[in-house]
Amino acid sequence: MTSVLVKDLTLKFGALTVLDNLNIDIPEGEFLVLLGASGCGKSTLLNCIAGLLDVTDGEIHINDRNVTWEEPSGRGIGMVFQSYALYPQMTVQGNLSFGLKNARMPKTEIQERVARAAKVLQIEPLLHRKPAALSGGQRQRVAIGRALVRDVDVFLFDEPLSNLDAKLRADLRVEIKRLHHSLKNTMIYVTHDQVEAMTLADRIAIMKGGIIQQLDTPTEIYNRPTNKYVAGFIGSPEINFFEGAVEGGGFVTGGERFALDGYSFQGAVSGGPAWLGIRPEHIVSGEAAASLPVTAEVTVDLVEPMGSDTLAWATFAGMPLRIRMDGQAAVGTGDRIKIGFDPARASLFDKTTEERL
Amino acid sequence: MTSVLVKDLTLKFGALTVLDNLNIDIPEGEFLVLLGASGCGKSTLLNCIAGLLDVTDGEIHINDRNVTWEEPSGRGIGMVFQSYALYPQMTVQGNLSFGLKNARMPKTEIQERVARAAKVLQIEPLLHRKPAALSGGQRQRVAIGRALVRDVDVFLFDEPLSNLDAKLRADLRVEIKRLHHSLKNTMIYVTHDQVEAMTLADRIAIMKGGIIQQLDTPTEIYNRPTNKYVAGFIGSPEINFFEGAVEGGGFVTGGERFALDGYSFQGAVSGGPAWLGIRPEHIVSGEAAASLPVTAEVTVDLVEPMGSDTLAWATFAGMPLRIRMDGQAAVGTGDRIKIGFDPARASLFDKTTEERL
Amino acid sequence: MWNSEARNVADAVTPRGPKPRPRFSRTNIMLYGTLIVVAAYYALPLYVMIVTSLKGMPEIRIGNIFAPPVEVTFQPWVKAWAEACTGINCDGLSRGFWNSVQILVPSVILSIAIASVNGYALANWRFRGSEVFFTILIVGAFIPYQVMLYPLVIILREMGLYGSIWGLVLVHTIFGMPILTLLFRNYFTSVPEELFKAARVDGAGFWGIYFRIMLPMSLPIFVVAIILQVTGIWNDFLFGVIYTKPADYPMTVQLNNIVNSVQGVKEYNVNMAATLLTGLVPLIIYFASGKLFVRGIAAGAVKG
Amino acid sequence: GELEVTHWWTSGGEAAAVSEFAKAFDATGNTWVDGAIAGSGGTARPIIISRILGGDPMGATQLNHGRQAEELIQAGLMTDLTELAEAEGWTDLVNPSSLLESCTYEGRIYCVPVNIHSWQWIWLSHDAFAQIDTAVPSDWNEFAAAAPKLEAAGIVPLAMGQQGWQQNGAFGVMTIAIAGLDAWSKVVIDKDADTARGPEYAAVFEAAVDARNFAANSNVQDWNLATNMVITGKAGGQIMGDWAQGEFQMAGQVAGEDYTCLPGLGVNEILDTGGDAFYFPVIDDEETKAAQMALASTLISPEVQVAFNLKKGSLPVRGDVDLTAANDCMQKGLDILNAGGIMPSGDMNLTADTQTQIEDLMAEFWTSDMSAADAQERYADIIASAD
Amino acid sequence: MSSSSNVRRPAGLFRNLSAKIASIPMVLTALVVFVGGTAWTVLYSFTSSKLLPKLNFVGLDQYERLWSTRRWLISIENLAVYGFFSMIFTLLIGFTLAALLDRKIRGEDVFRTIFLYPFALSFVVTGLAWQWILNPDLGVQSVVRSMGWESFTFNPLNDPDIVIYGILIAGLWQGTGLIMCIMLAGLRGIDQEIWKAARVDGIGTVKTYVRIVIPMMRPVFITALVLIASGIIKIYDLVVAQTNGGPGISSEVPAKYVINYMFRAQNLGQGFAASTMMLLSVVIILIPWAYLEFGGKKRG
Ligand SMILES: Nc1ncnc2c1ncn2[C@@H]1O[C@H](COP(=O)(O)OP(=O)(O)OP(=O)(O)O)[C@@H](O)[C@H]1O
Ligand SMILES: Nc1ncnc2c1ncn2[C@@H]1O[C@H](COP(=O)(O)OP(=O)(O)OP(=O)(O)O)[C@@H](O)[C@H]1O
Ligand SMILES: [Mg+2]
Ligand SMILES: [Mg+2]
Repeated sequence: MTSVLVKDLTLKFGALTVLDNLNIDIPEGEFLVLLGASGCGKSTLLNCIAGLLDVTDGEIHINDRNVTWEEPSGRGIGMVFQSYALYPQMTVQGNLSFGLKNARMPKTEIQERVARAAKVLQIEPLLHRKPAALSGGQRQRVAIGRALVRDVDVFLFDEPLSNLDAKLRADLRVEIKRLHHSLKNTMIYVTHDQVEAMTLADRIAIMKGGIIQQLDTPTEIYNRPTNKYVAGFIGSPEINFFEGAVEGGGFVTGGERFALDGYSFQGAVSGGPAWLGIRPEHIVSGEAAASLPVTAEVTVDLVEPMGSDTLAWATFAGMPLRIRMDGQAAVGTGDRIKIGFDPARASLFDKTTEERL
Repeated sequence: MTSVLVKDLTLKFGALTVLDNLNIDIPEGEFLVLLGASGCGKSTLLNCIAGLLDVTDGEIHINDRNVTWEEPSGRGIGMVFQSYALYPQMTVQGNLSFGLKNARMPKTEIQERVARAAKVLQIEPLLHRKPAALSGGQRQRVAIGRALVRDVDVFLFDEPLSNLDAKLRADLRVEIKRLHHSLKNTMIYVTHDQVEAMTLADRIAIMKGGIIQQLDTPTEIYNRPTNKYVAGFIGSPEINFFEGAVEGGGFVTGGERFALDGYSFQGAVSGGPAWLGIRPEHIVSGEAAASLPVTAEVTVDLVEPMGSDTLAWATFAGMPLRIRMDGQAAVGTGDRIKIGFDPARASLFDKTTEERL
Repeated sequence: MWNSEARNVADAVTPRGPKPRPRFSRTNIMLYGTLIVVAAYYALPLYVMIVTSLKGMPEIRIGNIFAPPVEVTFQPWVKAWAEACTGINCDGLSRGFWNSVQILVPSVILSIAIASVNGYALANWRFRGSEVFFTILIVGAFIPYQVMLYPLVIILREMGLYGSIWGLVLVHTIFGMPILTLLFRNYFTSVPEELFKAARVDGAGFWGIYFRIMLPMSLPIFVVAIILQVTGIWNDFLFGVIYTKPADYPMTVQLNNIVNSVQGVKEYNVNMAATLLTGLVPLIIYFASGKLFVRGIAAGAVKG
Repeated sequence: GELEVTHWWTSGGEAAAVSEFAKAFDATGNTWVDGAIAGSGGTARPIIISRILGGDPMGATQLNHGRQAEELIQAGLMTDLTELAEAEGWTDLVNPSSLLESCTYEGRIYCVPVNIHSWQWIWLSHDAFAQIDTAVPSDWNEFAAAAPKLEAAGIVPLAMGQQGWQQNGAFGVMTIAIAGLDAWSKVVIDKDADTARGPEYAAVFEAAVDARNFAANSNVQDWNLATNMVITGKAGGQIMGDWAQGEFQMAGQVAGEDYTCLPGLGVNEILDTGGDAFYFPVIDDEETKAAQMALASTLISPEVQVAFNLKKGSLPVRGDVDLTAANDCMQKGLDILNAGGIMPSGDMNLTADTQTQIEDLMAEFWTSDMSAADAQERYADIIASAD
Repeated sequence: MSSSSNVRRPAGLFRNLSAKIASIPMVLTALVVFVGGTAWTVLYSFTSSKLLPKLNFVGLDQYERLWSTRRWLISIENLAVYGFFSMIFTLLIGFTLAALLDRKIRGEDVFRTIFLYPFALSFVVTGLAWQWILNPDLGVQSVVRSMGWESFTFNPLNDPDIVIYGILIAGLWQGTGLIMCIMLAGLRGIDQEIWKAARVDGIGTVKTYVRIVIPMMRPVFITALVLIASGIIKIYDLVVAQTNGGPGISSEVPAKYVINYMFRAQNLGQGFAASTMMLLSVVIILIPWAYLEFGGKKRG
């Protein structure tokens, strides 16, 4: 069953078109992540769904009800904000019950719901504190609780973790994932952190300039990015790109040429200028490299040890090449190493359209 | 040759002791990173070295000269700030040359130096723009340029990249590393980002509460953290800790017991309560696990795919366990998997002192 | 200068610990010297007023205005407060004081209530044209009052409020509106927008959000607004003269009348006592809320 | 009923006088609510007028009669007193009759004159002249001759409050004394600019330059402070209207003993017949109306006229009252009045606008070193454009 | 909670209705008082209204008369002198004091309190206090004379040539504290790292202020300037209390002229013409400011 349906949504701020004829269909219980660089319109889309912005054109349906002109509180959504947006002068209890009081719910039911939410989020001991007396993680939990008590069908999250430090972010990420597992609500989650997107999402929508570039599962997006932008956006360290051309089933770049055996083209194999993208972690170095379809020998320019891994920078076919190695790898600047990769794991993009070949 | 020497440095703000009897000796040409959580005193230490704060006690030597009472401009240092601190009403050229003009350097030499710095940093086309018309990365480069033109021996960086977005940060990180390779100046770099620290540093000083916890190479810090704090601070995903006890050359926890063969104790092997830390990436899963000294079978609670890797959460000996696996690993929630690790790669810490055993 | 001094010291001992700084360096002497002289200039008038108000007339005539009183007398204060005459009304400033209070309280409440709601609407509920009205309002703050004095007489007359205290309250509300609205708008704009969005998702409406969310959060700005308005309205002279009748004259106008309606010789001590009495309310407010006052002025002005 | 009465009589003598009105009015069973406005008429008038225009009129108010109230009357904002006046026969009582004429607009009477004020006086301090061992002068010329001596003794020869209306008043007095009544009426009544440019006026401006020099060290603003200088012997004399007498009286000084007054500067004994009048703004309330009529009647009643004018130092508006209690100066004034040495007041003939312009000119003239010729030229220009 | 499945788009006027209702006072003030009142006054400045406003147009007569009236010219001249010096000294003193206070001195609070307290006092109080201090017979002049310097003359309030400076002294005393506060806030708002960078570059304190900090504080200076300027044009109470325009008319100011003609001389048209001129001068000040504030931002 469709839980949230966005139909031909357009939103303009004056002359600036932020969202352009956008369509998404989110089935019930899905965890959808909106991912994109800053300013691409993620928050705007979320605010449109929540009813906090008036759409310029198009419709929004939630649970098969056209809510385009409905007030935010009448849409059956709950929203969690980046800055937590807790009411500073109210206790945690007050924060949780504010929305329910506004809806004139009976006192006993309010108490019941608050108690339930507090239990789920393990914030019972905090109920009588004010937000100022809470840590970042606790605040975030209260913010989630505020959506929880309202018993809504759809949760909207706008970068809920980006104000937290790395460690806490990792922990709360896991908690949100657990929450989704147990509640099974529809969740729409905005972030610009790809790790969050990859780990949390059932499906990811990658946005750029108000347009969805690719809407698919994390694995699919990681392995088969639909265009060059997506390929470059997803993955850290960044994917390596080589400019060249597809010629008779092989790829030619900077004097080198290698076969593309095993690469599954989208349509018919066509020649022409193209980009080849290969992820740093898909490049194998050392002895194991020899057994792969494409091999080469390169000189290491720079080594960045990161503890668990090591990132080596080399030059291949005149272009910089990142190679991810094991943290214990003993390479140094100036070493010559053997590398290899499997074209099946690479991605090819048309030079002009930048679409996947 | 010693480039920067900090001797018995103490700094108090009123009653608050921020730095407590601190000693560091930095050889010429070293890239030293000061790493620590917010508020641990990193910036304070840097400001003391720069002469921007009056020390409460102790001495600071730069190039074997006692500069404790010297003005910042007379210490032979250049400093790059988090907020760039560019003079907003001057052009890039003006920013670079202002300090030199002030030192009454001849015009031709000023021009020469500015041109050289601009070339090194590739900001020649920007020389006549004002800072407001530059992007974050360009501003950062100008800020570095301002230190560069002064031809100093020691560069001080105070979180120079933390105002930039992730992608740009990664790029500039590499540039700073390249700069160090070509200039070979002494550099002291403050950050709270461990990836920056690991990739840039010759040596890392990990600070907590104004005290240096460990001062060593990145590899050493990663592999042999000197205490539990350092072990937990460095590494992402976070290290797994198990509470237990060392008993007769083995480690006992939550009913499990395994041998510590291959672990090199700091001193004599002693029994007693202890923490065992093992990094998620040092836990091997699947068939390869069988060949390792310690093995077990665990159930996966949650899987976080991250593209290049996958992080699985399991429970071991009653405590949560993070396991880093390959990005292509096909595990799902509820799967039972075999794991194993080599105690030689683990770390043991005393329960009370939290020092490495 | 610094370096050479430092070098000299450095020759003698190894630098260690804080750099020795002479307590009375030339810079410090200049710095504190200037500050103290200027402070004396600023403090002098208050001192002179106080001293004069405690002297008797003969002492004033022969003495030096800076000299402390030989014989302290509170008679001038008593006279200024309760006996000084304007015409045949000899009840001193006390009447003006109560008039001022009667004008002040409703003016402050009304102007702040209206301006805060305006600022809130402008910050969070922008509608078509709201910015235009706001711009007019702000530009209006710079229009000389003189341009609007007469039209306001007509407006008040048409409303039947001319000459009554309520007329003056309205005038204060109108002329206080630009700066207060700006103050509140800036403040409410700085309240995270997400808070407002969260409240809307929680089903609170315009007034619900104002009373339940915004008001409790804006105590500091209210304090600032109250300080600004209390001092501003208390110190008003022009509107008090034009829009009220003598029976309702605020204290400043009364002060000017008492001081200028001389009978025989000028009683400087009474005048100074009267002057001090009039300045007392804003001074007390200012001394009591010193830091807030400063913060408020800075917040209201630097942002504007 | 209660009646709020506004006026600008706030100096010592004035306040004492006005209480006589209040007392008498209260005795009629009504209540006088005092609305004194400090400062000169210049400060008070705008307040009074704007209140009337603003729809919040007071029950009664002092205004100089003359053209000031013309527009208010035209706008129907002033109560018509004709009935009361006819009933009480004011036309026969008021002397000189010009006083009532200036209250009359298109045949109806709108105000009650309460006193006759004349500007044509100089007040001389016996104490000051005693200090320089000179006899108290008997006219302006003697005074001018004694001035240098006074100056040398550290006494300000002529006290002069530095406000336009005082300076203008003094100038007017000198005009009558030096240029004579004919020239004056040509200029002020007929607005004849040529006369204003003529030799008679030139002499006046020359004398004014002298007076300006005499007053150079007079560091006061208010007229009563200037009077006080005369009272205390710090100044030789002051040209000021007869209301100054109230100040001498308050200070317990006796005319002829402590001070001397010379009408018409001792040169040309004519008094103008300006004065104060009370107007009654229209108020739609029967009780108030009754109170207004009661007040109007009280103000002009013989006993009140005597009591008030004795305190105020001015002359009563009715010729049928007994003023044996009056002092030396007042007697002099009465004598001149009875001898018909009267002239109309400038107030009645010039609009407030023109008055203001002349006052501004005088203020500037007295506080700068403007030459007599320049001042005369500019004066004539104002007269030329007056309506 | 509304359950209708197809909610209509609410009509434009009623969207945000509460906000619109709540803004009525502001809208009325802006339109009726500020726009309407100003337009009314400008309109009637072209009439020959005397005591009562009447629409008998006389073209520019009132303005011609205005500009040939000595008193107006003196007022303008006074305003120019007062404005010029007040602007310069207020900025100079305000900034200097702020810079001194910003030097991490002891007792900052005490000094700041002393510099600022006059701002809490009304102009009437200020004027009277200074009238007393400048009183030639009993104030500063006589004190200095009694100390032996017999020929010392400092009597601005009774000397038509310098009376405006006497008012200036009082005005500065009252107003500089506020500007100091604003400047101090501006200084405090400057990124501390800029100071550090300047120190590392070896730039002296004074030079750092002049070359770096002051240019960075441009918006603060503009705010201060606008505040001072709008205060100068409105100056009225201070003059009334301190000299009441005297001696003679030598310390008259435009605001007083307006009120004088509107209410006392009973020539409304003249008063309106004068106030329109005041409005014009404000517009002349405001337009460059608005251009700097808003025009500049768009380009930057
Ligand atoms: N109220 C507004 N008026 C005008 N433009 C706006 C407004 N809000 C947002 N924008 C513009 O719309 C675009 C999209 O903004 P949005 O906040 O949706 O980005 P985002 O993807 O959420 O970015 P971030 O990751 O920084 O939060 C941006 O270019 C922004 O400048
Ligand atoms: N001027 C000061 N006065 C008093 N305490 C200060 C001052 N500056 C810093 N501190 C305190 O000193 C401690 C160390 O501050 P410091 O700025 O060195 O931290 P840091 O490690 O640089 O942190 P961050 O990563 O947040 O920049 C903090 O607890 C801070 O509160
Ligand atoms: Mg966003
Ligand atoms: Mg820091």
